[in-house]
Amino acid sequence: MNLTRRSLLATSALAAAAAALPMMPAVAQTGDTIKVGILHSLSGTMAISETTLKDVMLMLIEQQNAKGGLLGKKLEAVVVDPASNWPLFAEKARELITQHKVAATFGCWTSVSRKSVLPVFKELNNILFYPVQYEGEESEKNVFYTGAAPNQQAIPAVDYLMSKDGGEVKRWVLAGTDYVYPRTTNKILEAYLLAKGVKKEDIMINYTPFGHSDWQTIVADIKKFGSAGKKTGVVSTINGDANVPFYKELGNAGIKATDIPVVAFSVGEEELAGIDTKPLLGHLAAWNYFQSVKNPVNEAFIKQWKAFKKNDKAVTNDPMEAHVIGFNMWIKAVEKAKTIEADKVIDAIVGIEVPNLTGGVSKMLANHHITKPVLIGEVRADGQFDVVWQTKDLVPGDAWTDHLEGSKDLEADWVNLKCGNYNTKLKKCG
Amino acid sequence: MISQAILARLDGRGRIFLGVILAALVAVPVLNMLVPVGSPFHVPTWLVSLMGKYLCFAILALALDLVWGYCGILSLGHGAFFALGGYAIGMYLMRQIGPRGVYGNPILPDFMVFLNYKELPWFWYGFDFFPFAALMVFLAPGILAFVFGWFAFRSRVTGVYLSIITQALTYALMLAFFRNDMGFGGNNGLTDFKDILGFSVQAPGTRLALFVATLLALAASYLFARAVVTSKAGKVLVAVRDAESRTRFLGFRVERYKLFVFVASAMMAGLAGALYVPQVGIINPSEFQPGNSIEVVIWVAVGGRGTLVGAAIGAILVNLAKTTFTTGALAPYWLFALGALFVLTTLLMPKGVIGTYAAWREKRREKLALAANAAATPAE
Amino acid sequence: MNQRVTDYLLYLDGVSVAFDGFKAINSLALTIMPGEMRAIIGPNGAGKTTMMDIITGKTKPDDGDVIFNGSVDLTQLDEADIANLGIGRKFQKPTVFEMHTVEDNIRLALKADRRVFTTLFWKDSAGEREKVNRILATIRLEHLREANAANLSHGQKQWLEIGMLLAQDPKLLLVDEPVAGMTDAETEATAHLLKEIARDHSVLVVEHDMAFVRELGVKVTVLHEGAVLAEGPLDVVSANSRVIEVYLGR
Amino acid sequence: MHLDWKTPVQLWFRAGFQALLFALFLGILAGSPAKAGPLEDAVPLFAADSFADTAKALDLVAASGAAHAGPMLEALVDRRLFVSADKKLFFKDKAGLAFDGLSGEKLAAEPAGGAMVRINNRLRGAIDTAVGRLTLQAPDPVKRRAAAEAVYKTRAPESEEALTAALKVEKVAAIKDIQQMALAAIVATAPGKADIDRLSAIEILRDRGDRDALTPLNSIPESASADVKAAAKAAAVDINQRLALWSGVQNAWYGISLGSVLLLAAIGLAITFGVMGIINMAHGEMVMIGAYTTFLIQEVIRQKYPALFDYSLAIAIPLSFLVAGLVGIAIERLVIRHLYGRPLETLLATWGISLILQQAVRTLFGPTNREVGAPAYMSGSFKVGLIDITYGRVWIVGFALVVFFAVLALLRFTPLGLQMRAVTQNRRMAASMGIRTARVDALTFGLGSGIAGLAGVALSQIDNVSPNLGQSYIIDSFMVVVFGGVGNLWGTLVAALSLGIANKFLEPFAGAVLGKIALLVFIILFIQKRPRGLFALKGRAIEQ
Repeated sequence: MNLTRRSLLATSALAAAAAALPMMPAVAQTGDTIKVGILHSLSGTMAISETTLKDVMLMLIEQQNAKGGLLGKKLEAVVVDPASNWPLFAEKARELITQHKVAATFGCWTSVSRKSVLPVFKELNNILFYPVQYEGEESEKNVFYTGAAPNQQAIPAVDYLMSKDGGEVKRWVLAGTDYVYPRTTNKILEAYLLAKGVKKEDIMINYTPFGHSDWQTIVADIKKFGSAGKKTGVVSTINGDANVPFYKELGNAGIKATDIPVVAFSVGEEELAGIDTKPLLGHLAAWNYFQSVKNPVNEAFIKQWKAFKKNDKAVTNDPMEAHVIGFNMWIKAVEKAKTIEADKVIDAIVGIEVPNLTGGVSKMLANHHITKPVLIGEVRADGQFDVVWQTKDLVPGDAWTDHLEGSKDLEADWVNLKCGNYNTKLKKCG
Repeated sequence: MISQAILARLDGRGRIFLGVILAALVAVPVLNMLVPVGSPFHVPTWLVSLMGKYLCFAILALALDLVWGYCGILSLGHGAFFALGGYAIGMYLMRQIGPRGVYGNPILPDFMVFLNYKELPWFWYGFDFFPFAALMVFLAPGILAFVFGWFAFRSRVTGVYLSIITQALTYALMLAFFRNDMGFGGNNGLTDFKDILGFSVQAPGTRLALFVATLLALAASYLFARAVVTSKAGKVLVAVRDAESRTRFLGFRVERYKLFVFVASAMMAGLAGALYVPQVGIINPSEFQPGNSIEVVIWVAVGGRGTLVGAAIGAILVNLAKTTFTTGALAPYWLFALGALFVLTTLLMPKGVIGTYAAWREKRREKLALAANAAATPAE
Repeated sequence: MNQRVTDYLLYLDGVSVAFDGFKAINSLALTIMPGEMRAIIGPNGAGKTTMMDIITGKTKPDDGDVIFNGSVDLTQLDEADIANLGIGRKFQKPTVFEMHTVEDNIRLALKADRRVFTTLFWKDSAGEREKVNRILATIRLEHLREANAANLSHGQKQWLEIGMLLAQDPKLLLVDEPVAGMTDAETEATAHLLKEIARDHSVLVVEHDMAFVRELGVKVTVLHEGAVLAEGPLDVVSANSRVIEVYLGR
Repeated sequence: MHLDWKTPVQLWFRAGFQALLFALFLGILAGSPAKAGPLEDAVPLFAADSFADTAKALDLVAASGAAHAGPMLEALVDRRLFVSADKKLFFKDKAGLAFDGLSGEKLAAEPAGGAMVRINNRLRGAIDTAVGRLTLQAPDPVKRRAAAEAVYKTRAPESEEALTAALKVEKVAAIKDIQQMALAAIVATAPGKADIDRLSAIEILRDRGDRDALTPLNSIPESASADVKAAAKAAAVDINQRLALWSGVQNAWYGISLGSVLLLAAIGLAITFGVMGIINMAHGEMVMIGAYTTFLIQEVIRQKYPALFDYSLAIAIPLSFLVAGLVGIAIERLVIRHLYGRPLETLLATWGISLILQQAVRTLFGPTNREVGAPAYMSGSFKVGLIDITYGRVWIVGFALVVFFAVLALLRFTPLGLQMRAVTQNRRMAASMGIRTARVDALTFGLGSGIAGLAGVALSQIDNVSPNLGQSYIIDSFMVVVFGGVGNLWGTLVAALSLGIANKFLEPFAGAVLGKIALLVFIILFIQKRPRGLFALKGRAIEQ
């Protein structure tokens, strides 16, 4: 009995020592660098998408340091792995801010991970740059949304399919993974299509679980829906892992882009790298950036990226561009504010303009979204996209869509209104 | 008197365990609130919350050890009960947001507004009332465990078959909760909580209070589990674990014992989930992932199955390791370390940390006694 | 509850059970009077253990009546019900609770309220302690009271299991090969013990050891291929030519 | 609402096409130099890099009557048509040799600064039709078939004459069939046709029609008479009824093919878990290893021996089996060997191993998906009655059954199988009879892992080849094995197929998610009824 008591003492001492471990970096903190948090999953289901974003951040930080750093100090990346585990995202965000004292964090991919860290960034008043297209319906003081809002991706894509060039689609399949982004996007699209005179029976909405791998039935359903005599198109908000089996099934079933075009919002160069794209020729994706965009800025970026990855086949994609824009905006804002203090940077960053990789200049708006061009690309046999259409001007990101009942009266403005959800009807915040 | 009765049920290990909890109960609030921030002895609030999270896992591990370590029911679905408890409190926290949601709807949570719900689904009724939510923390997992256990134990589903259907249970729940049409917020789950019992969940004071509540819950769970395993019923449970059919031939209704301990354990898991959610700020269907439940089994195994204290320590150790390994340059490789930890534990320490240490001490004592004997012999 | 239909303590008639087409028990008829001790012998595969499984509710017969105490249909009950009616069983391979002490083994078996919440709030009592002591004395394991059952020798486990049967205080004891693996002295002592028990209990013993059966000196039933081949005193039975052919003669 | 297909492209075709066709028939254009005119006009349009201009240019080319119009259009589809820096049009053939766009003659050197002419879906469709029309009478039956199908799909009225001509000379019945359908589709939908022609066309579509015939039937022009519209409607109803009947068959087939995927994933587990009793959580990672081996082999073949690409899967099968099997043997020797008799601890150790293997693959191959291509014989589909069956799925179903029966035969008829069964049934007895149990254990685990590797080869054809591959199959595999009854291979077969079929019959009503939940609940309830699965061993031996 005595023995076990001692053993327990020893164990608890060990536990206490280990508990003290995470505190060490806080003590070791030094003042000669500016720390930047990188909060992307490096393991688990999301590693497939997020790992490259970590790498691109490391590259950007390295380049900035080569240019002399920021405010005379070197930047230092703090990489953590939230392991595709949402509560761990919150824990790691807190760790980045409180222990590592990062000036800003670049991270998250899924909506739920962003939702999970949101309270942390608000509470500790820090800055998050979120680089992925998302469902909108959010604008927070501490978050900058450098990915597309629905009006910067979904609606232009549908417009394109309705146009002559896009094949004058009259019948729509909205297929998505069952989570918030597809749900919201499809809701917006449905409202939009109905407003455009599309009949209810010409819209088919279908949801599948995460990682859905057996698409035989659904592909057959799409084929069936498409044989009603009207040009049919598919708008796909199918997420990550499920895309490869979906496209493989499409290819096997012989559905060509000239018959039923599929426009996807979550399929980029990275995802295509896992598929034989020959049967998918001509299927579409809507993004704000494609690797195949021809201009000197992009070409230089791709070159740097390939050199950084030491891989000639390394591909670039839209969320990477979003990080590039976000990072450059942050650098400019810090230089403008001459401090890394969150409040001052948040004030300084609105209105900052930096060149994006598609040849334009993106601007940070008062609603913490940015202006971006919308590009429609067709899948090529080599896994890249041909840009077949793009908006003439940059499209400002809209936090609150006009096509949904609950949000059409809301407006976000962090400069004048100091509010992320100002109700223009009730004339009050929240 | 009561304290004496409690102490009588404890072994040395248990007394130390409770002693550590008691010490933390005093020390952490003092070090957090009274010691100035600059001092090396200051315990920052983030650490309080982090420890609170570990303690929730410790309660969960304790719950699993009760059914697995003492009754031989290897549940690969305990995460489901944990998540249900979490959802129960999460629903309360959502209702507390009231009109402060982004859409300003006083009744409907934000996700319902943008999914076009017109009114609150019936199963959300009552969750604005804390005692009801608190009751559901126990009832929701309890009822699920009761229904599931009632069928499974009566039909004498045992061993791996039982393990696999508990896994099917949590997997089915995960798929169900991922559905947005279920009315639990789908993949995004419940988040962006504001108040609990009128206090801001973000406030350091609330965080400390939650930590203290979790410590007390851990102590209570431990005492409860200890009371069960030291009672005659506890002996029946061990009998069931070691020779189920023999126990039956002695006239014990094995299925009822199993059902009792399974439901009790599910409720403990629910309690752990309920304390976890306000501290981490989110509950989402991924808590139902079968992998999460398997991890709980691993915590128990690492700490030492059938020791209660070991389960709690295992949970804390593994999660501490996770926190430590997932930061820094080695972050991409931390799964190697975690995987190796599990493999090595099973190979080298089949009885877990506690069991192995106890065995080692035992051996050393024998050796010392032998040496003492040997030293004594020449004197003859 | 039910109308009493027979005077027998245990009444089996026309009982059959088949596993995947193999008839383990075939139209078996057997009766035990209250207070009777009966020995069952038969070659391997004769259906002895299956018969016990049927009586104790572990196996449901395909056909036939199993009536206990004149009125209770055992085929409708499960193991725990049957045990609580007063039928105790000792297994062929001694099964005791290895992780419990000898004393705890006896205590678990002790006749008492078996419901979950009574055991949860159970308290030790002088009466109970006394009973445990008596049984430990009977099975000669007093000195090993605190030992884990796992550390007992084979023979000691057999005895512990018999002790557990005693603690259950059943009306009918089913004892499967109680002396397998015992020394001669132990066997003799066991026979003695069983006879002692038989004074106020009915006992059904399955045994291979002829010397032991002879020692018991009771009526013998010979099973073969799931049915009764012969019944009577050992001497008579062992003179039966069919019995010699299938069993003793080998 | 119907579609108006009269785009400028097609109007142009109508005018220029007959001339082209005529010229082709006579063969007088072969080798003759192109006249100045349409092609020269097309060059600046191609150079403008706008889809509208490219469309016009495309019309000019198609109407030019140039002998190289066909190859040039194909080059346009394949992104091999360029405008050089000095505004010269040229295209390359598949081998990369450059040809002049105006004359069609081979160029000595590729002109400098070639900018590719881009196309989009709409142009691709137009080119398909144009090329289809040009190749309706191509000597290669595969091309003819594709041409007929392209014409059928677009139903361009301009194709009618070419179709009629082709029908006269077509010898292959199957192709003739498609051509007739295509003609019927055009007659039924083109404006200005007589009712009587339309009605007989509708009849053809109805009699032989499948899903594809619904589209023309649903696209009868507004101008058609009420009779025609009614006939089309009735025909569509007819076809829909037939399709409904066939949909049961289709669901069954989908179910079988899903079931065969489940079966492949589960057979290995039926050995490591079912026969050996190891709760093998690393099973999915063995599948993943098989898939990555396939990927590696394809990479090598792509780079070194491109001619062998169609055999890459055949080469991958034995190698994946070996690699996964060897990894399995290593795991057994290093870890599992120490855990026999402690089944629950194998769960913990193999879970740890699965984490390590996942991360190892992530480190070695990167976290993203890897591409495993399908050989030609696995692409495409064929028709059985009214349903489409894809070759890929047929191969997988066949492969699953072959693997299943091979394993069954191996366990039943080989000495190794005998030893495996002996060891798992009574280890001590087997050892005392001179069986080297350690070796048998390692081989059995290796066999189970190797079969998982085989599953990886098949799954690489339909799913992601990523570090997460294994995780997505492990739970389903356990369900299959447990549902079928642990230790019974036939049970695994029946369980996999019945779960697959049940899933596919549920999906149309309940949706993919609810269908899956319903199946899980069913398994939970089923285990209550039969606590040891579908094919449980009975008798008293199993309990003690």
